[in-house]
Amino acid sequence: MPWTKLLADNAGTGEPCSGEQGRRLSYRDAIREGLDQALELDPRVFLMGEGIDDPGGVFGSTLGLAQKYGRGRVMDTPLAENGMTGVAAGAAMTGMRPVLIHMRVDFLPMAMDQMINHLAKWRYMTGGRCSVPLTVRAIIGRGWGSAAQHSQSLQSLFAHIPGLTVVMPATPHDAKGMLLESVASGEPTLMIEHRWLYDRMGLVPEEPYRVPAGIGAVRRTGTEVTLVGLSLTVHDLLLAAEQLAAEGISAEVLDLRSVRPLDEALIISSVRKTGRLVIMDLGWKRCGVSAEVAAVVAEQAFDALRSPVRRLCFAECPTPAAAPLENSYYPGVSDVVACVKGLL
Amino acid sequence: MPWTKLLADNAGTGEPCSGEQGRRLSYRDAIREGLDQALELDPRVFLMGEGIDDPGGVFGSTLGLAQKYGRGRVMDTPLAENGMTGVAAGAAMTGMRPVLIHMRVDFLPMAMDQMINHLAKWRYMTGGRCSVPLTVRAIIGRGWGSAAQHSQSLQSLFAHIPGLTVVMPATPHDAKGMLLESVASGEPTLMIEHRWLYDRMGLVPEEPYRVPAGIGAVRRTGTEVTLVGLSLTVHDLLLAAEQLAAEGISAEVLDLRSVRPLDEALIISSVRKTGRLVIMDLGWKRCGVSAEVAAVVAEQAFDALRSPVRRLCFAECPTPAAAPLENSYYPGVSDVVACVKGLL
Amino acid sequence: MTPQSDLNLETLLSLYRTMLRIRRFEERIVDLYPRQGIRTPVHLCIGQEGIPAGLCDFLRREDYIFSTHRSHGHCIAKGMSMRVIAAELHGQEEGCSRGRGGSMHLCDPEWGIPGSTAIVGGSIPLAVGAALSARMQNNGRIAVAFFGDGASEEGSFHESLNFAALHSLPVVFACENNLYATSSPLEARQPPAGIAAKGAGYGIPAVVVDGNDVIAVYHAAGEAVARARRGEGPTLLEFRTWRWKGHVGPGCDLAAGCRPAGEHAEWLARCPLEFLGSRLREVGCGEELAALEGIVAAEIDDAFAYGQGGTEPDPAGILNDLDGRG
Amino acid sequence: MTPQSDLNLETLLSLYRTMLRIRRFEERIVDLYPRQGIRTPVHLCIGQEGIPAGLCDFLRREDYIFSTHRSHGHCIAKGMSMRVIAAELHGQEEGCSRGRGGSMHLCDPEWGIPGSTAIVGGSIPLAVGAALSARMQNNGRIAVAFFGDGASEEGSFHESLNFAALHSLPVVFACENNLYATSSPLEARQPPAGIAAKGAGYGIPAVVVDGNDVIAVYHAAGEAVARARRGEGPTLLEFRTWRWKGHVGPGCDLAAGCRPAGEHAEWLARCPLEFLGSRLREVGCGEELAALEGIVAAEIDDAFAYGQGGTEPDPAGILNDLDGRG
Ligand SMILES: Cc1ncc(C[n+]2csc(CCOP(=O)(O)OP(=O)(O)O)c2C)c(N)n1
Ligand SMILES: Cc1ncc(C[n+]2csc(CCOP(=O)(O)OP(=O)(O)O)c2C)c(N)n1
Ligand SMILES: [Mg+2]
Ligand SMILES: [Mg+2]
Repeated sequence: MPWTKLLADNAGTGEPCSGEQGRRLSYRDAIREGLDQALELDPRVFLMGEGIDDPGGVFGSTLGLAQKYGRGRVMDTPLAENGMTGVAAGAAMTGMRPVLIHMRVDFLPMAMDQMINHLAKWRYMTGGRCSVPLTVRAIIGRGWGSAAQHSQSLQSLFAHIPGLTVVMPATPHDAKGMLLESVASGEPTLMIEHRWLYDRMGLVPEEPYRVPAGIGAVRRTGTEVTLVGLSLTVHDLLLAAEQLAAEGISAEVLDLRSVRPLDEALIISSVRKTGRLVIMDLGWKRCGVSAEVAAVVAEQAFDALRSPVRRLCFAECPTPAAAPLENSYYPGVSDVVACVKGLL
Repeated sequence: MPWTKLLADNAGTGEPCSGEQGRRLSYRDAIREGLDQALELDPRVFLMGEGIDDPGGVFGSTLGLAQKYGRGRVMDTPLAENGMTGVAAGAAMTGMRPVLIHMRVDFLPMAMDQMINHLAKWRYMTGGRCSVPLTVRAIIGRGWGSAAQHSQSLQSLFAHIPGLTVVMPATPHDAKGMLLESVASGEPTLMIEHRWLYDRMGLVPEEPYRVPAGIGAVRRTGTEVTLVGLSLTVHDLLLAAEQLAAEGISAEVLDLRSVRPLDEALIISSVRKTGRLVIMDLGWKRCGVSAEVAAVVAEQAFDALRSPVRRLCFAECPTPAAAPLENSYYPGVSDVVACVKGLL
Repeated sequence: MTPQSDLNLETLLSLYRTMLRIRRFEERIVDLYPRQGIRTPVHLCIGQEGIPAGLCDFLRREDYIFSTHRSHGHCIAKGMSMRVIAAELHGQEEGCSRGRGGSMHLCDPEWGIPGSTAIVGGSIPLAVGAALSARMQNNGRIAVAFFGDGASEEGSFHESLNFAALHSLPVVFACENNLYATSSPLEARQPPAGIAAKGAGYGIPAVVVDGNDVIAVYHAAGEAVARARRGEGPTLLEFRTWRWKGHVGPGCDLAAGCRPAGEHAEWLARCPLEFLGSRLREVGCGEELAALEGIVAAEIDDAFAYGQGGTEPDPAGILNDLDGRG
Repeated sequence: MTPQSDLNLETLLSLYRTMLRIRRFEERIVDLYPRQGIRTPVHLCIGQEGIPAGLCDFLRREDYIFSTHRSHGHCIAKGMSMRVIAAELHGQEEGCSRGRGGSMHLCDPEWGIPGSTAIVGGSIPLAVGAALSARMQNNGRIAVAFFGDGASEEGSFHESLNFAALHSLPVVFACENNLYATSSPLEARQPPAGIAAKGAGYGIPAVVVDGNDVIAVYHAAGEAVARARRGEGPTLLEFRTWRWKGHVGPGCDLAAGCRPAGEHAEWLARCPLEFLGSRLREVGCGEELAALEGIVAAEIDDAFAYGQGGTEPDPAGILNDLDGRG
């Protein structure tokens, strides 16, 4: 198998926002390079998705691949999210390694039956005899009045489901490494990317590498408060940590990287050190990732807490369209700073 | 409107497992009576669902209604969960009050697009101009090797979504009152019932009444630990509390009743009193209702905690079929007792 | 008047006027968009105006339509105020959904528009449900589902046709087949059988109609609506058409290589307004048309002045309208 | 031999034997069920054996089938060991999914059975995916989706037909139309057009076949499989049949009033085994049939002895097999 020779990149842990080697690449190009290398390395890999071969190329992340590998391996699909997920799963069960691409996370509810009832359960239901090496990519949109049905961020729904792996890279380095890991691991994996990260640059090794699921990263070390984020919010937290540092407050920033499996140990060890926890999720609060992180701490480090846990999440309503509403819908850097100061 | 004269039953709070007045009725019959009265009271109400007019009558909960109201108002449907949810929603938007019935929660992922992207958001997206007074009933199955796709309990997925109301009655009294509240409130509501509660008896008032969403109930008062449950687990917790009492440990048992909205105040006031929290959910742990309850406490009462929060949930895997695996999949009364003793 | 039509002049002028209102409304969006006062994605239907114009002419105010991401034309044709649409595009409290919905969720329940959905395929079962509701309330209303060729690939299309046929519901399935879903051509997504061909599988009468010929649309729609009103059940109409602008936004996607230039030219030559306009001019209605331009321009000016002059929503009210409780 | 068939005796006896194995296997379940050793819901296909028998005869071991909640017949016909099925029904480690799946998720990847799903409609796109996979790997395999009439109402059916037709995939859509979904009759769920009528909407050849006539099944299946192997694309087969037992469990649902008694009698008279058996006896194969009874009875004894004698799964391993990470 072409994947065994790729070493898992445990050096990823503890690194700063990008890897320490490689070229500067955008998040978008890191994903594209990952797809390109997966297609190159493994004839079982193919890509499917609505319009993935069009001139937009899924916000640029699939550009040129149809030309390079042909439309037999980089395949446009009908608009039929549940059916296409089933098709991809059927192919995955029978020897292929598809990557199914959705332009927005909002379309995943259409595919929930296949995601939850089939992909996630198949390996277990067959006693381990038939796995589903399917990678699903989906992108979170935001802003410009995209409103209720085009700016959701539904990782928590999937993180609830045993049998799925759910990763949310914050950096170009992780985007490529997690994509390759998803394909290589053979586990059904949902990789959720944020559109606002696509232009972000970072160091990305040229050769293929894997960033294992379930290992978070310390993006900044600190002693007085633990700030937990993922995907886009990691960057807000880093900015907040900088501002706090300027005011003499030392914040540690964790990047969960994957929400299922979840790196409980990393969270616990940080909170045991700092005694304070602020979680900034991309999404709603109730029964979300932020709840899970808080719960893990309440279970394993309640005695270390020196102040209440705080969660910064979307307002508990659908995304409104108008700009002033939209602005107040999303928590920002200043909310983090204010929140931390309120705890100290 | 026929519903305004029905008073909300706030007396429900703090009551024991059944209401204090009325006849003894099974949970099944309480639901059937609620449906019957809704159909009787309001010509806009109709029922839809796969096989709801058949001799089984959705485990007995719709028996006789097709005969009484005709198949025009108690309507069998094709097997098309997403489409039928859309149809019910369209009818609800245009003057009707449908109740859509699913034999198992496991089929809801098929309907997720309409549930999450349409029902939950429509009122907000239209600036409050068009609401969706749709009630969805779904039943949790369990046991007898029903396995991965026929014994899920997916309340946490829906509890995450703003715009939906999600209720899970534990008693015949609540089953009828919450059903009527769902229909009367005009809010899109998911009522999740547990099959194992169907034979359970309790006092149910004969006249129609409403149990408002978002108000939990203290099912047993105690001082040393707060046990939080919902639906079937409330009864396990009550048994556990009894055993604990026999050993001199005083446990308070809360019934959440609704998971969205969530009665945060009730949880907090109990934990402030007892200093200990054990949550027994029906479902998985990660990003589930149990996480949310723990998080609420970590936010609002961390300082009251005298021991770690504990969660008793399904094993983090799909439901296995074989009996010995199934038995260990579900936490039980003895797990609660052991867990509480471990905290004291 | 023309051989193709036995319609009277009044009807033809009314159809033209509807198309013109849609066209000029969207052209105004194109003009204004770069100023960034409209901060919401716009999906324009320029080139497709014949379909809403021809179909909605048969609808009563209380009949229902359910629309999609590409909804301006449907809503204008149904009679909704251009003022509240413009206000919504500008994210104002005066907008149809008070700035909550933006461009993709236009609604006006008082004009039979419970709402629009940007989830492809979502509008179809909702319209079927409205038809069921009308039948149950025996109020004589009918419902129209607008959707695109892409939507006909979604499972909801099949589920909706099945249920509507089963119960002979008063619904018209109006598929605007503009040959693309975003930039994916029809033939990359469907076998050649065609969308109308699906009808027979459910016993639903179905026809392919030239969507750029508003008179053809009018005739086909008239029959479908009449069937629905007579209680004879659903009809599936596949309108062939083409959008002139890109999938989203005010620009054309030609330069980006999204669609072939030849195709573009061919469809521009088949402008639905020009199609009817040239015939109207032939029969001497040139002055009426010119007058209409003026009237419509004034309406559009008024609508956008209203839309731009509205009130910004107050962030403090962000949680309002989530449910009826709060 | 008979006018209806140009098949040789060997084939006919083999078809009969497959049906007999299914029938006797399920009858044994009926016998054993009250003892509660089988602690998982069973959906029996007694009365429908002609379909899996006739269809799977054309499949190679490496071809794929995807089945449903009602999967025993499909799996036995495909060649899967009755021993491991019996063991799975008894929740044993020796079962095909080591007791994890129970009755509704039978699988045997080594026999071309990646698994079965109890979500109605779920099997259809999975089979299309397997066909796509076979095409991409150019390994000559084909895939069969088994599903019921109820499943044909789900959106996944439409989405799957569309994609399979678009890419001319080597897949056979085998709809076992037993006229009911649980206790809902077909006419309460679908307009009269019929399931096979859906094929034309995608350009997919479709036929209605008497599912209780195994020879008719055989001929129709042979053609569909051959088309798929020749790379000519999918075929939709609508098999008309009827299940004798209740939707789930070992009993009959007649007493409960789930289906009319007259219908029951009519279909009992059309037993697929008897249909072929009587013809075989006519041509003098009585002794072969009697011998087959003995052989099959021994196989069933052996299978259930194996199934009952297996190992209980250890609860300590409950989390195993969730993923490959261990
Ligand atoms: C379920 C779903 N899938 C994908 C999308 C993204 N999307 C928005 S519009 C569109 C194309 C729709 O094509 P069609 O139905 O033909 O309508 P048109 O835009 O051509 O009017 C797509 C793919 C979506 N909004 N919803
Ligand atoms: C998506 C979904 N909806 C409902 C059910 C419940 N259910 C199980 S089998 C069945 C009937 C299926 O009918 P059909 O497809 O005709 O197959 P048959 O049982 O007749 O073989 C139903 C409704 C389910 N398992 N999955
Ligand atoms: Mg289109
Ligand atoms: Mg059936």
